[in-house]
Amino acid sequence: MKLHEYQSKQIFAKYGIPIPKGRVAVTASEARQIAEELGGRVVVKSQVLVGGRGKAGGIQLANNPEHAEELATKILGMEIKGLPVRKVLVDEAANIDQEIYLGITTDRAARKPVMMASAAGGIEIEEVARQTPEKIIKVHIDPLLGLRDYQARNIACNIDLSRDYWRDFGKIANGLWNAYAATDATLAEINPLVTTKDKRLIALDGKMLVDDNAMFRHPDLTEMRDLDTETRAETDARKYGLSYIQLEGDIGCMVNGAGLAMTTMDIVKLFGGAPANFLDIGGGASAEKVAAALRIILSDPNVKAVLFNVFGGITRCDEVARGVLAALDEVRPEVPMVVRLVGTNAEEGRQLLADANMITAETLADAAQKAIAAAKGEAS
Amino acid sequence: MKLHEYQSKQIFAKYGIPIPKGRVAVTASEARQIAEELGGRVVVKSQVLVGGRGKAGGIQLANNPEHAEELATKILGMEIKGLPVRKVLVDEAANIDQEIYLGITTDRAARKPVMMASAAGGIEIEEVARQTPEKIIKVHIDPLLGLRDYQARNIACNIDLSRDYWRDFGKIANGLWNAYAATDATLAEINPLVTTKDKRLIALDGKMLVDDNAMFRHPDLTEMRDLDTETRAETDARKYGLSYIQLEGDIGCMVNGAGLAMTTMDIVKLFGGAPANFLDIGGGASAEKVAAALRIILSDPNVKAVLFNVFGGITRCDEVARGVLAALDEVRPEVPMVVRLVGTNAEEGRQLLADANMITAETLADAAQKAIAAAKGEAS
Amino acid sequence: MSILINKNTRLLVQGITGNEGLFHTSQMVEYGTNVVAGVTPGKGGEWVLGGKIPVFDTVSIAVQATEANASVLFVPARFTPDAIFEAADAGIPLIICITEGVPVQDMMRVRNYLDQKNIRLVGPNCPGLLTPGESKVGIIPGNIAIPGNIGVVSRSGTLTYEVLYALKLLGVGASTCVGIGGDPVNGTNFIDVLGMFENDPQTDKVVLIGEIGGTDEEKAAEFIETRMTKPVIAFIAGQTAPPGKRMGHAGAIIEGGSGTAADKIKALQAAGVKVARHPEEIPSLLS
Amino acid sequence: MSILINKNTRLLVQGITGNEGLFHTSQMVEYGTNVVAGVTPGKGGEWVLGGKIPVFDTVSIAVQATEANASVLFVPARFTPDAIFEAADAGIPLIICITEGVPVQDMMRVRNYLDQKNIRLVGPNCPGLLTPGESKVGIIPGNIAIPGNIGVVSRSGTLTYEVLYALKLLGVGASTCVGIGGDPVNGTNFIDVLGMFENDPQTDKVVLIGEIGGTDEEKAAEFIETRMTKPVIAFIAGQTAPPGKRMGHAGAIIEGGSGTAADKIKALQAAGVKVARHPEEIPSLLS
Repeated sequence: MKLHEYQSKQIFAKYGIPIPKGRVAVTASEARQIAEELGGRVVVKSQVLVGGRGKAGGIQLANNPEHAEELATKILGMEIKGLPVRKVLVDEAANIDQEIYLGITTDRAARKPVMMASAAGGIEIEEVARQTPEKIIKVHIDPLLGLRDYQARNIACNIDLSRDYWRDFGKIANGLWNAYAATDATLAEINPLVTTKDKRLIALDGKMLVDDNAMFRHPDLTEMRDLDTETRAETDARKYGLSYIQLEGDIGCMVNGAGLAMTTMDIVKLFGGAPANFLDIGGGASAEKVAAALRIILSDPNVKAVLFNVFGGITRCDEVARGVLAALDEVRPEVPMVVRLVGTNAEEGRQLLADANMITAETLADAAQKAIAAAKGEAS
Repeated sequence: MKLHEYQSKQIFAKYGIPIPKGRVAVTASEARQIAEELGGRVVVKSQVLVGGRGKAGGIQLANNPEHAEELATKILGMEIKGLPVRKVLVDEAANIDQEIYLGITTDRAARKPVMMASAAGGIEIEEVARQTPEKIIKVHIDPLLGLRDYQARNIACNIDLSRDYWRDFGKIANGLWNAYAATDATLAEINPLVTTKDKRLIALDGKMLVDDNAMFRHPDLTEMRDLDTETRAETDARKYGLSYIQLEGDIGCMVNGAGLAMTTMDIVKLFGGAPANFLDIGGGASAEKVAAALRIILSDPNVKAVLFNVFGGITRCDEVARGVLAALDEVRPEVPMVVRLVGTNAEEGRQLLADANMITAETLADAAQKAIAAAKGEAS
Repeated sequence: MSILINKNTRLLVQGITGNEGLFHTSQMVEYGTNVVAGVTPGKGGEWVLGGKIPVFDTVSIAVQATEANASVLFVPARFTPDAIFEAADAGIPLIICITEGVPVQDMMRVRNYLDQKNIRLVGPNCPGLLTPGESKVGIIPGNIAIPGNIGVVSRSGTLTYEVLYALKLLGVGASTCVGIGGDPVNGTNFIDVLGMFENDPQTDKVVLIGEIGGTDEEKAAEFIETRMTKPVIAFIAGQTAPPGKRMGHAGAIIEGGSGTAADKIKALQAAGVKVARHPEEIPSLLS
Repeated sequence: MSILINKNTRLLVQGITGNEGLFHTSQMVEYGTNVVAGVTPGKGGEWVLGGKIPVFDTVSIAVQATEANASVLFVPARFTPDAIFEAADAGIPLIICITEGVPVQDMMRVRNYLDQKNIRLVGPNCPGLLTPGESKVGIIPGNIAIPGNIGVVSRSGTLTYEVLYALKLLGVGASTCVGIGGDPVNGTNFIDVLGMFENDPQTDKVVLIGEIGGTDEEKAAEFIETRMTKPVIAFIAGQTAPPGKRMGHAGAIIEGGSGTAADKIKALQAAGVKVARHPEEIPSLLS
């Protein structure tokens, strides 16, 4: 789950990381009021869960409260990469000296958290990583010991941070580690962490991703989820524990297992079709879950045929078939359906679907080709 | 540092361990008032930092507030193993079913914390450990992972605790681990942990030892130190970072290093003398520290001679000599002194003491024999 | 011969009394796996599957009573780390974790601990192991594979079944099939299993099934090139996945522009591995 | 020959700019120890001892610059665990910790971590190492020992000096003297050092200096009986210590009635070890 900048910075502040004074506004007049409270120049920042806000004009500097209101009006009317801006963060403007990057994420290969830092912080950090990877300092953290003071010192040293800042940098690095560990984050990033003309270190921008699998121990984070940025179908999918991503094609896919779901999409493409979505019904899918999945697929008007591909392991084919029948009863789809059931209780499953007027297939290749033909309106 | 029962139980409660309702009283009328508030039968328990309170009559059951006042009067007038009782804990009485022992301490050999438990809890637990060690369950705790739920379950299983209590026992075991870890304890012990007739688990008595070396991160625990139970000399010694234990003999010993201090005592005894104390001036002793040490030794009226034995490593002999001279200036002792200085800057140290009319010795055996002779009033 | 499990495997099932645990235990027993015990805290003393398998409160007691030498986990994700520690502490050298949804920070701690103890974990979020005709540990349907000389290793679940089934339809069998799971941090990776297959006399060729995300396939390619003599055939899922989109598996996130299917296929082909365009093409590449 | 340190030891001093660090560094340099660098965070770029020894901000940079292969710590107790982790992480295989007063729970975590990395820690709360005539690491006064064939290992500090001095007065020299420190949890114990002395060609006999508390001496007795061919002479301090009283060393607490001097002496004598009544008696037992 992605957190907004303002949410991430609130968490940082809780762990002792200095952030600019500021608050979130949902209207332009609120933005003006916040700017008045803060005094001086402020930054008006769109809060959307996507990168490149600055380039899109979603982050702007205001000289006074009137200006802040004007900018907020503009920004609250924007869409950035398809996402409507519903909130702006109004922060006091900092007098920036140097921009540093500081982040923690999971290094899969090392199976450890890794803290990364660079003196070349700011919006071009990914470019820095590509072109001059030696400018990114990486320090692995023992997951049982946590970040140690000497590691923060090593980083401060290696990014040539002035000694005056070492103590504060150590506290910030330690705070970031604590924020990462305490929230089950998969990413916790300050970019930029700035030094100011008056010799302070401040986390100007922040980003956190938290582990969906760990939500059971973070009810406070669950409440932070921004439903506004999800499509109705995605929200429905999450409710039923389904993974759903809408794509551009016309063949709706319902598959159990992410790997097989991707393979099903790949093979549809390989034989000349276009998948309308990725949908993994997961393990142990109940009838209710399968019905929901079918409704979600059919909510996409582009879908011209549906391909069910289920290989029964945890999920038993009879359960899947019952789910399909229940969904058919309810949804009464008008597009053709191609079904392939293999594995545990497959025969029971096939028997249940036998009378439901569905196109069946034995192999995966066969199923893909039949679905493509069906989408084109060709008889199978 | 030892904590009182009531202090240990307050810490336990902070970590979710159920303790009886109750409070500390310093007067008998307070004890009566607490008993009135609690209602029903109460236990009046002397709070002294020594074992065997029960056998000494320092723990008694009161049937009503009047009785509690009467018992408190008696107990507050007691001395237990030489320690005056200045506080009593008045706890509601429990309806005990079973008495369990549960404790955590450091297993030096394994270099890990060890949780120990026994179904045969109560005052005879050390007897149980000696006679039927198989009745004590021991589980080592990984210092980086902490106590795991399965380990608490293994313990509950192995002490044949009824399944009804497993969940609560798990919470208590986990709370005890957290209390131990969070306070830098070297011992955290619940004895007895009782099951009651109404099916609850309660920590009836508790004991904690915390690591003196870790006090820098526990200002709250430092405040818990009970100065009443220390002699004046012991308090002074602690203030100057000295280890001092008063004994029965007549030869005051001032030595640097615990091992050498014990050896000095041993050799005094070996040659027929009796050491008056153990005193380790520690490493890097300043003049001020040595002067304090000398004052402390001379505050014991039994001391008839003082043996200084310093082998200079961290502690430089000239520093020690300066400390001795400063102390002599101030204290002007009337008992003879035998001095042996060897090691770093020994010559400078000896030169400083040369004019101070002190008996000197080359070997340890020689020093001990001269000190014994001096204590007997024999000329050296 | 085979790797990891065989007829001598004495299996313990942690979480045996849950729905999934019970269902798959019955499937494993039916297949012929020697399931010697189950563990569910608080249910020690019961028997499941018509009195055939005893249930214990703790792994420690179960191991003492039955000499189990492998454990498979069907416990809820939030209790999984503890269940793994419990099995490791009771001296079980092979732990197979089927459970999905274990937090990644938990897994980092678990893996760090197990590495110290030299204990092999397969999974989490994996379908388990199948040595056809001998032993099935986990949830791979037993009837989709036959004994043979092909080693199969996969990051995916149901996709693996596709491959085993496609092989079976052509009369080709497997020595052992290992589902290593698709989570970002897991117990066993491709090169661990490739090394075992290289040393297994029964295995003549290996099928590797990868997917987008991470760099495990790239590392496998390097291992195959420098350390393996046996031929390897591969398939990589996710060629049509849009970059940066999350595909349900944490392991399927494309990280910083690397780890795409194209990258992986290129690395494998450079190491001399034949890469199938779709799973049903694999059998033809094996001959 | 010798154990742990010799002429090739390239020593780093952590906490070199503090009073104790500077004083003892000058003593070590004077003795001939090859002190190649110091570390004090925030003081990198300075030089100490009249410009002879460079100071670095981190151990990592110091090791890169000077190829130090051992580190001695004179850092305050609260920073000691971090300093040990830093040295270990920078790849230093031998760490000698002089600092006293390190909390025991910190040391359990440190020791647990170092054991995973196979790094040798001596101490904390120890006087360090002395290989007479070659290298001195720590605070043992250099002038109290001469080179020879006696290995000395001790839990105590100043008591060790007594023994070295008593040997020197009789013209008897030491191969290496190892002060392991008296803390309840430390890096190196008696049997580690006894094993090294057994394998060291220069060492012909060993002197072991123990004290009350713990069971390290009892374990040493068992090791001597079963694994050692060289004669061992011992002394145990604390024969007159009242039971249960704390004697300044955490290591000197008598635990649950065991660990008394009498117990230890008995165990050692049963293993064929001659036990001296006082330190100055040791030389006579060596001949």
